[in-house]
Amino acid sequence: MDLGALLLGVGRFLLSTTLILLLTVPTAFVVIQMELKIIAGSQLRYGPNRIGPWGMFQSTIHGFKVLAKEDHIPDQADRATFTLAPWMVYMAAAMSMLVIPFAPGAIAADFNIGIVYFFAVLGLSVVGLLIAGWASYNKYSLLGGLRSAAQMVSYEIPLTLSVVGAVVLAGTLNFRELIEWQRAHGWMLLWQPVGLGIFYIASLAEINRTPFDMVEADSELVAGPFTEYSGMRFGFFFFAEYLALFIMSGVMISLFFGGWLAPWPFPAELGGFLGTVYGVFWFFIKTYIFVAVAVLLRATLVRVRVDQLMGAAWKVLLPLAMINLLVTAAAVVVFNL
Amino acid sequence: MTSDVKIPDPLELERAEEARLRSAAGLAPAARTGGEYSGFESVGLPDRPPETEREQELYTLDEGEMLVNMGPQHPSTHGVMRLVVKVRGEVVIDIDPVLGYLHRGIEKLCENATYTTVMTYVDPMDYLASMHNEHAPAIAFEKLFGIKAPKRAEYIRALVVELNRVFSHSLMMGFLALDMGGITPILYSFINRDEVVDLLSAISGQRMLFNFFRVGGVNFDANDEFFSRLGTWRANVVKTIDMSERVITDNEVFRARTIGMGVLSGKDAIALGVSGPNLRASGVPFDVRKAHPYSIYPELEFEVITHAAGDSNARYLQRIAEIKQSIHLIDQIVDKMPHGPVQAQVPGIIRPKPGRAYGAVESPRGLYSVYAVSDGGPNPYRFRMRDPSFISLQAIPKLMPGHLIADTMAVMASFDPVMGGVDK
Amino acid sequence: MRIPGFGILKGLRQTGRNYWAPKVTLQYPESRPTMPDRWRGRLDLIYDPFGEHKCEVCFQCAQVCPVEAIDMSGFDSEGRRIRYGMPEIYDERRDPNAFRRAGLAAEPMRNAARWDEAIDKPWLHGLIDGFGGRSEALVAIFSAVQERYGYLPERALHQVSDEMTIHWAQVFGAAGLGGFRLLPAEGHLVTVCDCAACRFAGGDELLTALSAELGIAPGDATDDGAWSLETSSEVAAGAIAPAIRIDTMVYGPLTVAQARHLIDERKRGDARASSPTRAVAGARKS
Amino acid sequence: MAEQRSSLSPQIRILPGGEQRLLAGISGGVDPDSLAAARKHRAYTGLQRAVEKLGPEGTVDEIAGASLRGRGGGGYPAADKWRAARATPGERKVVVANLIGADPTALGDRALAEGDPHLLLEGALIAAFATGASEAILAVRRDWTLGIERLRRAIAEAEAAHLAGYLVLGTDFSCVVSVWEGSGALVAGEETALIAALAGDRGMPVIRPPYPTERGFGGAPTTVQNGETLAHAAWILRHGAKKFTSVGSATGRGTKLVSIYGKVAQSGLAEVALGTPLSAVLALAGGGTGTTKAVFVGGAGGGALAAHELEKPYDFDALHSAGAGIGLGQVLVTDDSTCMVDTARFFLDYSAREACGKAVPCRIGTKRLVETLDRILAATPRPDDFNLLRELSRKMTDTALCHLEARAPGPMLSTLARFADEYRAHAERGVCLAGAHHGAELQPLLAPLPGIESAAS
Repeated sequence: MDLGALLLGVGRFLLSTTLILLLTVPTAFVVIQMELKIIAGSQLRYGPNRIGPWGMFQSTIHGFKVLAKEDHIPDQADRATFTLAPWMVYMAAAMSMLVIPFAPGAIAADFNIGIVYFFAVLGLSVVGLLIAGWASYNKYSLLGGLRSAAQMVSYEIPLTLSVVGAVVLAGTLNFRELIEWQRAHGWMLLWQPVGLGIFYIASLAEINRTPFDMVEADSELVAGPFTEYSGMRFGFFFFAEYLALFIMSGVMISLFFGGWLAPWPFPAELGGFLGTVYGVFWFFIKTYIFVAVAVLLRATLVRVRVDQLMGAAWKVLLPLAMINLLVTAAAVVVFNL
Repeated sequence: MTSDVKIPDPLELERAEEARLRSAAGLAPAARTGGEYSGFESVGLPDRPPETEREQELYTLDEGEMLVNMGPQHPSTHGVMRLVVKVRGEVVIDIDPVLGYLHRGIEKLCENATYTTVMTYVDPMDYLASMHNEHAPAIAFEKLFGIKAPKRAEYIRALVVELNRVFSHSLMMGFLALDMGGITPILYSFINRDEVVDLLSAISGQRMLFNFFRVGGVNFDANDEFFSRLGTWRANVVKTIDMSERVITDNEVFRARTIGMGVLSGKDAIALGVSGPNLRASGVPFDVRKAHPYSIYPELEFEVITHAAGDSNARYLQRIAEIKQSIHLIDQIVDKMPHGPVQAQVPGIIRPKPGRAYGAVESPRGLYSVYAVSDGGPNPYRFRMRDPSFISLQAIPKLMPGHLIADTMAVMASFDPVMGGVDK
Repeated sequence: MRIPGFGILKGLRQTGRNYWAPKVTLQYPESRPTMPDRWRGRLDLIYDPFGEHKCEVCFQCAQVCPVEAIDMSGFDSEGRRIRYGMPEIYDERRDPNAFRRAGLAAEPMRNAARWDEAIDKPWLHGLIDGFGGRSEALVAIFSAVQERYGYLPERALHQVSDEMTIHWAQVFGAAGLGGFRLLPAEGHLVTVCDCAACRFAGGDELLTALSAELGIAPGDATDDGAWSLETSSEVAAGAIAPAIRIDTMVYGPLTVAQARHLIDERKRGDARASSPTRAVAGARKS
Repeated sequence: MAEQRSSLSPQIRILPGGEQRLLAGISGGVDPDSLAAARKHRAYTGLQRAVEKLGPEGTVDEIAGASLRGRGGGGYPAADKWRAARATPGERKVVVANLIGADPTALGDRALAEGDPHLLLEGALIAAFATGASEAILAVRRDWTLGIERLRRAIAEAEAAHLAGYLVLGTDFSCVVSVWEGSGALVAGEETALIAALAGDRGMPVIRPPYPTERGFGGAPTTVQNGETLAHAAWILRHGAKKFTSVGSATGRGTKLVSIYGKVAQSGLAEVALGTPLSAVLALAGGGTGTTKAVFVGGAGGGALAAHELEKPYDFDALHSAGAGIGLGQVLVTDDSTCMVDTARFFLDYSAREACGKAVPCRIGTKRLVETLDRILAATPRPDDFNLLRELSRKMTDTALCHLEARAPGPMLSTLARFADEYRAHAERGVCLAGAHHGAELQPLLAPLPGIESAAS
């Protein structure tokens, strides 16, 4: 292969990763701000409304406040892993963003196995949480870490299986091709309603959102694995959580809600840069809708107990996913879609 | 076991184990960076041999067990309480509530105060039921002095007391949800509580520590402002209650977390001395307002509400039902309220004849009673307060074993203890 | 029969609707809650029907606060600004009663240097020891100190407070109520008795004449600091009314002319004070 | 008279005439510095009689038989107070002789302290014996240096002669007598305030009950008696109750030391039998100069009597019913050139200046009353100022913490009742019926004058 193509690829890679990393922090800020405002509204409060117009910079200020705070490490903690954990969690979230299809031509790394990569990388965050819980030398952290391990292990499987149906239908593991398939055949939502339901519940559990947030159950374990963390180390966990919420919503709409596609037929002649902008617009619209729904859920629901959670995972979601996959596969074979 | 058992310190065990492994692997013993402090020393292991069998049982750890110390600084210990929880994994083996972090010696303060100034001291005891805290001493002292409060005073007392019950119960709804991770209902509860508290400050002049009751009457008569505010509150209280109810009562997750949790049978409840809503939620129809009528309750019509199940959900539903009942009572009181004075003639410094008196009221947390002994001096010779949440808290160690850590706080919140009253 | 998920949807509907419902929060600094009339928690002072502060700015709260946490400023009933604080700003407060009750000097301080006058610590220490450090002896100690210094230096009061472990506020209050001077008098101190006996025996004329003679008002001092004039009922003139006291000597009964004569005598530098009995024998009111 | 004056401070002039009981020793020229001279005048025979014959109960009964009432202004029966103090159980009991000279114009106590210290000392010892006290404190105004010195010497001599201190007269009755130099203030005349000042605290009254006889100085039962009362007690024990009750009115037995000043020929101290008509009292001072217009009895806590009331008996209850009070025996005579409003304002201003500041109605009420009178004098009254005066006075009296506060409005109220036309003339027309020119001296004496020019004019 010639040097030009190589250089081009390298440059493209550097550019995209830089853009992604630059994108993560503002995204987290936006999601946090949404959480602040929506929860406040549903609690009959105004929420932050002092900093910036309509208080829209509150979360940013929180971010800088976290930067300014003291960074404390318990003297019994294992320094190496203690410092490693937040970085791992954050990088897991950031790396999984590489394959998010924002728009036609706006995918950082357009693997042909993007979906597999995504679930593989996102699963890394559990390792970070586990390490954090162990390294903190604190019983609350330990319990929280173990909870996260159990929870994620039990939810990876239904989560992945619920997607396999869609993959089988589309016959691809590439996000872009999956979305193209949806443009042709209509949104996956219509083909895989059960898969969508399983995916949504499982994804909430995967990213420790209420009602499945027993990893940092503040009324039981003070803050779970993050109890002993302070300053920017805690900030990394914090950002990673909200980043994961954004990513999950993004992946969900890519898989089931037609990704960057507009609700009406996507104008094919709209290509190039304009198409990219148009797709990005629709992508963010859909994603933030689901972020808002997740936030509203948090404002409404109480926490599920950990044994109920795993019971539901193994006894309900997994069989459902299996059946769903079976039916889908059968349908594909019979009607050779 | 003999009594001079060596309590194994987890830290020591771990260090010994590490040293053994290292020596086995031919490594040099590890240099610990940590100072004297270590996270495990916060579990509350006493640095002395156990004194009672109970201590020995609690602080002896079997394989795979550990002690988790919840509180006194913990997000959801309703004030400052400490729970030493012995867990195996997530399962609670044993619980030992450690009390006294909020002890202010209120009984002793009251014994050094004159009868009229006792009211100011009992206020901050059970700070969610200050009116009830003042009601019981008022009853007891009036028995002691042989005076009677005027009719209107009694009606105003009953009115403010029921208002107090409303906001106390509605706060319980919020805290129960909060301890299960629901962050919204507590704010709805506080909206309701704030309106009631404004009401009470309109009649008493204070928002939290009212100091409203007087021996032989009440401090102020109810004025127009109070009644107008009462009207507006009455107009939308049901709406506010329903709002928080709609969020949690039928919620499947909430039901899954409460139904069958911390089941307290009626017999056990009576044996423990649990009273009030917690007792009635176990199916025992005991209400001081009916069993030992005081104030004007004989003139009001209401029946004792009970729930059979005796679990957290029953206790929660019991509270809601009692809120509605209190609102019903408030309507009756306002209708029947007579005119007249609100304060009997009482000398400034009272020296009752030597004797003893007992006054009991139905506080939001149960049977709250006061026992006062007079030796003829200007201040009570002995002043004893029976606080219901102290007793209902004794049910926690009995109920919890077998449940998960996640449920300890939830069940405790369903008993609605107030540490200020527990520790006095 | 419950449909699973129905309860959750009900809750979602409630929270979602509340997002658009009117909010209950008060934007505090801009909008204040309306407190009931009976509310006792308010900390600002109420005005009486004539629009005057009910607070007399008497500084009792400030002086009985053992840790001296209270500082206040306000307007007394004559509308003069009053401020409690360090001696350097005493002259902002002119209400004599407020001064005395606060245990502070009743005149504006002219030469701040005198405030820092070094006192004989060992002597005072011995004095306090002599009284066994009993708080009953406060007044006796004060009079001894005043006898020596002509007033109660603040440093001396501080030492008394420290050595006898009595609250500064109590020491100051006891000193303030006792008719002691908390500020040094300048030059000759002329005290005109204003007890009832003197007043109705012509004390007013005496005071007017003396203030005209010295060119100062009561409670004031001449610019050269040679003379101070004040009134007090402590002279206790009794049968020799009207009487005045120059430094420590009591003269009476006096006519205006005799009072002028006494002042002139001093002014001429004749420091030999004539004994009060001679003054009494010599002077008869016509 | 000459040697008397030499033995007393020049401020005190003993008027001739009147009764001669307490003043007998003084005007008899007894040397106050020698115990022997005093014993010639039967000093300590009363104590001897009490200790050796009567015993505590008997002593109290003797005082009760003489129906001695407190001379400090309250007129409270001394025997009841002593009984109360005696009935209260306690290891340590204290007797306090109030010689603080609350009103500098009242000369009685000072004269006794300087002229007959042994009489006071004997009275204090008798009270201590009767109440079972082991401690007697003579609280003396600190600028009565002569009296303090003489009291100290008297105590020393008496202790040397086993008349005070330990094992008095060989019996097991012991009483340690000490002199406490206090600072004179009007409020110090109030017993609880005096006790507070004794303890080194700010002299402020405390709320009662508990009364000092139950719980006073240092928590011990304390009997606070005016010096003159104690002197009377000593005199009673010396000469017997019968002789004491021989003079006086039905409600007030015995005599009272009266200091007369103002527009009289010769001001000074006299002793009169209670119940004597006021005109006779004035006669002791040679009568008023000019036509007497009103007589202010009882100083700042008393009230005014118009000229036509001068036949009223000088007595506790008679004066009280007339809206005045006996006070410490101050009698101020005013003639027709005196403005009543101005005088009332003077007394109120005195009360306001001397207010300890503890009780709000007193601290602020007196101030407001003075301001209101100033408005009236300046002929710029507010519409309901007269009602304000009455209302405020009533409130002050109702909410009083001590009797000084309760009686502070007395002069104003009594003059307002008797000389309303003067008030009205001032308020409405701005003229003074007394013709007194109201210039600079209307200003409060402690406040700066408006300016030298006006003062000079």
